Amino acid sequence: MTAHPEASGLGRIGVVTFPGSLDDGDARRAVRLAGGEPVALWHRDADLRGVDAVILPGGFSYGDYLRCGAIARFSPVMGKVSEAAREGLPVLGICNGFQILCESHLLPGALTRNDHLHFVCRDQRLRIENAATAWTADYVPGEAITVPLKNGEGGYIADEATLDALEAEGRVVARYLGGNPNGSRRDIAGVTNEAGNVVGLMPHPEHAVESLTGPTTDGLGFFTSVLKKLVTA
Amino acid sequence: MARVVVDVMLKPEILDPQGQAVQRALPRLGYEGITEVRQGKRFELEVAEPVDDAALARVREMADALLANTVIEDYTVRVEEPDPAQAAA
Amino acid sequence: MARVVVDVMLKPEILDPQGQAVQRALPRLGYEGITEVRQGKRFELEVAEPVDDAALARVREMADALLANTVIEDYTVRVEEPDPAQAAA
Amino acid sequence: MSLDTVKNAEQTPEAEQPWAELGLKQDEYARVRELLGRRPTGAELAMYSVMWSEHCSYKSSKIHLKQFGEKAPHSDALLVGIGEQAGVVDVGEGYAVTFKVESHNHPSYVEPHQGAATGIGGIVRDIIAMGARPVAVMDPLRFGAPDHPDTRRVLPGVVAGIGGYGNCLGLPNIGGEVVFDACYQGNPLVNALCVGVMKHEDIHLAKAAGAGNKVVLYGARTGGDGIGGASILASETFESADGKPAKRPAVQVGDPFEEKRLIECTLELFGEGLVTGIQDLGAAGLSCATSELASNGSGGMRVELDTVPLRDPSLSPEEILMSESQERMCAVVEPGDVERFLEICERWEVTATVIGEVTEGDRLEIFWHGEQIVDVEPGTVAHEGPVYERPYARPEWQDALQADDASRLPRPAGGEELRAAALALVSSPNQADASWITDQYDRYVLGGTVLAQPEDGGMIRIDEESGLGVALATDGNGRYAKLDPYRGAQLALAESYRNVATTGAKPLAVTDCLNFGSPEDPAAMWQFAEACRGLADGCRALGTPVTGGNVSLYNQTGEAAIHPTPVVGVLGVIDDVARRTPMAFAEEGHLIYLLGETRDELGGSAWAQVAHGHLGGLPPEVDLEREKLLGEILVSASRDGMADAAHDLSDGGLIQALTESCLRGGKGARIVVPDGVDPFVFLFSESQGRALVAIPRSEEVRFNDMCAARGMPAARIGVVDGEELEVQGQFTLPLDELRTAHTATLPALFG
Ligand SMILES: Nc1ncnc2c1ncn2[C@@H]1O[C@H](COP(=O)(O)OP(=O)(O)O)[C@@H](O)[C@H]1O
Ligand SMILES: [Mg+2]
Repeated sequence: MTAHPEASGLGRIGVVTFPGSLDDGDARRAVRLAGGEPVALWHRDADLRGVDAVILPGGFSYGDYLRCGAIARFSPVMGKVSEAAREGLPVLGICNGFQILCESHLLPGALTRNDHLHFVCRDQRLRIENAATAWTADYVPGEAITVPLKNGEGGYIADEATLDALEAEGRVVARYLGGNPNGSRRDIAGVTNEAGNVVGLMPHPEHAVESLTGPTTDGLGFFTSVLKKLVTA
Repeated sequence: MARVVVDVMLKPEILDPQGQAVQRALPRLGYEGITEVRQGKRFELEVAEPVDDAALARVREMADALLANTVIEDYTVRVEEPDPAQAAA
Repeated sequence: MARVVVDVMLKPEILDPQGQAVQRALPRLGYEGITEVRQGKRFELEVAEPVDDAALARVREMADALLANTVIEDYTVRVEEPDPAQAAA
Repeated sequence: MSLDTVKNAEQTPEAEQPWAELGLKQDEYARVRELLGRRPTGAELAMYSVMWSEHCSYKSSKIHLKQFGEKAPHSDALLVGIGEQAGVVDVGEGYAVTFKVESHNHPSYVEPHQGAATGIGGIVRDIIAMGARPVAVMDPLRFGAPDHPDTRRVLPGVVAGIGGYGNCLGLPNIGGEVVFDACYQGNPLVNALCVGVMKHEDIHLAKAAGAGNKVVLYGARTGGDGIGGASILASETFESADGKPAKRPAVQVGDPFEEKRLIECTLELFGEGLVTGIQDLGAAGLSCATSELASNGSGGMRVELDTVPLRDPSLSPEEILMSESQERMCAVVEPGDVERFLEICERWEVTATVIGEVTEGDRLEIFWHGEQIVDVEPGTVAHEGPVYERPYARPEWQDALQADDASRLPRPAGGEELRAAALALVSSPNQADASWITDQYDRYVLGGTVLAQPEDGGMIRIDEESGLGVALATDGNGRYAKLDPYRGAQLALAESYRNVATTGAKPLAVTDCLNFGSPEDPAAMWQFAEACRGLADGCRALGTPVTGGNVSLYNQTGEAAIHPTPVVGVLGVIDDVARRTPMAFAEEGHLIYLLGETRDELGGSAWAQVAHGHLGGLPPEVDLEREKLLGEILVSASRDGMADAAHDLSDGGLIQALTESCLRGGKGARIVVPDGVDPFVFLFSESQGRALVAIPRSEEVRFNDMCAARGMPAARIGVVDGEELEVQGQFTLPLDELRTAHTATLPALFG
């Protein structure tokens, strides 16, 4: 990547705000608490302002009226994010961000209506399956964590061949423990692309970064992982 | 076996935020000339017995009671001829 | 002015929890004999210009890019004849 | 189609007008004519009729609500008192907080999902209109019998509506209530509370000052929503082109995505200082916004109604004035700021249109295609509606109801029966775990939620540096209020106050939603009058002023009115949210103290309802001095780090509170019934002014000294321990069994 005039060093993480994004502030706070510098990106930006990684936050972009993430995918900033992701820029999509990544075909599969048809908000146990991605290196493989989960359309779905390939290539990043909350195939809570720089995750690590406001601080690892990777890169 | 299709749409005078969101998105994707979009639901019901008038009347009842919220939605019921492509699949 | 209808349904091999929920509810309401229910979306697009082949092709593009997620959904596009009752209102 | 202009009205004084269909009484119509010195135009009639409705004018309730101001205790914290869209409270460090609860009862019965959704939307706009950023919502709910088929229609729809709208706006839901009672069968109560935060200097008021300033309408386009009434005008006096009245929806559909953009856009407008006056559009739409903005300001206002962007081009001017389309706001903007204002709206993809300006005079003038259709003194529309002194009388059944004391009911005796009664109570729909509902609400969004359901109060961190925060609770017990509306209102206040104090926050101010039957029924009117008197007296005693609220009357089907249901919200402040006290028994070995006194008080209790389907006698006594003292003890215990957990006692009594604290922490408790106390009364009485606290052994002496010094009865009743809730000598309930009983009820009914 070419140097950007605004770049102040390592650890600048862009957080995109789409109309209807809700957890953008929380994602920025999480980056800050992890020691990074959050950079607010706007959906109409045609430039990533030289950030070292991008987070697509949770929320209801464009009201999620058509399909979650279907409209946000076409925003100018997503054109840039897709390009950069293909060149290796670390990208984390949380919840709505995961849906946007699937809609953009940066990740395989899709997210569908929860099998019980209700929005669900609860503290969810997860097992980190792949601790080698840009966003999970600070975890140990198999580590169990608890972070909030909140969604109406969180059921991960892909055809059997894709699911088998994901398993075989170790691209399932996290799996639900203690009961599948939404009907996700094979209890999948998050997946990564082949290169391991793009991660989509249904639960919300950015809501588990302070003991006062989250169930745990287990979510911090996602943000510290990418920051460390940037330092050592 | 026959298929009955129930289309459920918001009544014309009711605000349709979903349709609006799609309509607003289209020009941004380079599609002009769509003056309105309304988004509704489509139900495909597979009926075990032959669909005679009585059966259709019952589907209408179901639509009224369950598939549509008649306070804000209208529905239409029709028998769909089996699509040969589908049938083959 | 013409209306184009786009129907979007989950692919047959994809589980449809909404359709299933409807199907499960029907016998409880006293409706038997529906062997399967699938729930999808119906879009009604009002098109400003006459709908020729080129226009239909464009709607197909919109459906492919936006209205349906072809990873999990199929769609069909068709022109709908204006409903005389609607037109009068 | 002829337009009813001011000129036309002057020339046709005798024209028939559908005032009765619009809900005006004969003398009210006569009063409008007198105010104008002529007959009103159709548009004026539309405005007066909506603005003089019960809903907008508070014509039956006004004389009783006055007490909230007259009896208000002095409070240094009150920055904006009753009368604005919402009160504003100083919480320190330069921050101000505004909060209000409102009802959306009837619409939620007609269309539960949309009715409840638009209830959230409306209260959130009230809060933005004060200049605040909304930070949380709460939803006190009441439904008919849990097993009634219509409850299966209403409840899931209401919950999905509240969740769908609130979740999409990104506002954490931090608490509420779920109550079932057959009296709410045809009249469910859907109340919604929103709380917002701002800096003192950001307080905005609804007024239009400065001649030449522009009036900007922004947000959703105007459709025919909620103007069933106005179409009478359209059809009877002004036929539409083809002679048929157009169809107008009675149901408003909410668009939370539009509202989310409206919030962000409005906050950015405030941030750049572009807003001189602002008003949300709720009930009565533009009629309300224009007349209130104009009458609260110094000048007049001129509006070109044909500039209003429409969703439905067939709307008549009368309908546009009455439309209740959601997600709209009206701002007064200095001419030099208009361009920037519109730019920011464009950035958020919010439609914004200049529809008029503030004028020199004192008239509200509205034009349609160049012709004048409204020429009124705005104050007569907005504030000089009729005021009624409705007759009220204590119903004659009240004595018999109070005489039907709960002490005659057979009580469980012995461990086995007490155990069964405990399980029946904690699994009854009103006492059962509400997670089936509350798990459909996002409580994490915005990252400031320190406490949320099922805690006693919700708590939000306001300042990340200092830890300053606020806590809120809402409570109301219609059963108590039915037995004695005066005391019932005070009991609602006391419980809400106690819930806030339990979290460690100091209660500061009150909002209320008064849900009652028909004001035309003297019995319901008496209940209303008594509840107002009780609440005003109670607020004076506790030093917490009422800052605003809402009245919902006519909650009645035929002769059958709901229980009088005053819902009271209390707001408190805490210097550092890290000091909050949660409800969970989390540490083995901590000592369990019961604060307060337990008497034989089971009138209106949950036990009487669950075990006997009984409602009679008198509700528990209220001692507001004791509530205040208890509050001080709880706040001190939090501030000085003495208490590890606290949970207030309310409906269901001690057994309910123990169950909740044990299950929340996943720890059992061993409880000893104090000597000389009847175990049944100990476990099931609903005496007020009580709370449980869990104290580390190292703090016991200090805690006891504090209680003794302040005269607060405190009894050590047990210890946190094991995997069971054991009442020694009576019964033992394994936590698993207790949890199953407590959590299975709502999923079984609605899952
Ligand atoms: N409709 C609701 N929405 C959000 N929270 C709710 C709702 N109903 C109940 N709760 C929460 O569940 C918990 C238990 O409610 P309740 O027993 O009424 O509390 P209390 O007796 O302390 O007033 C509280 O935290 C309350 O805020
Ligand atoms: Mg409580």
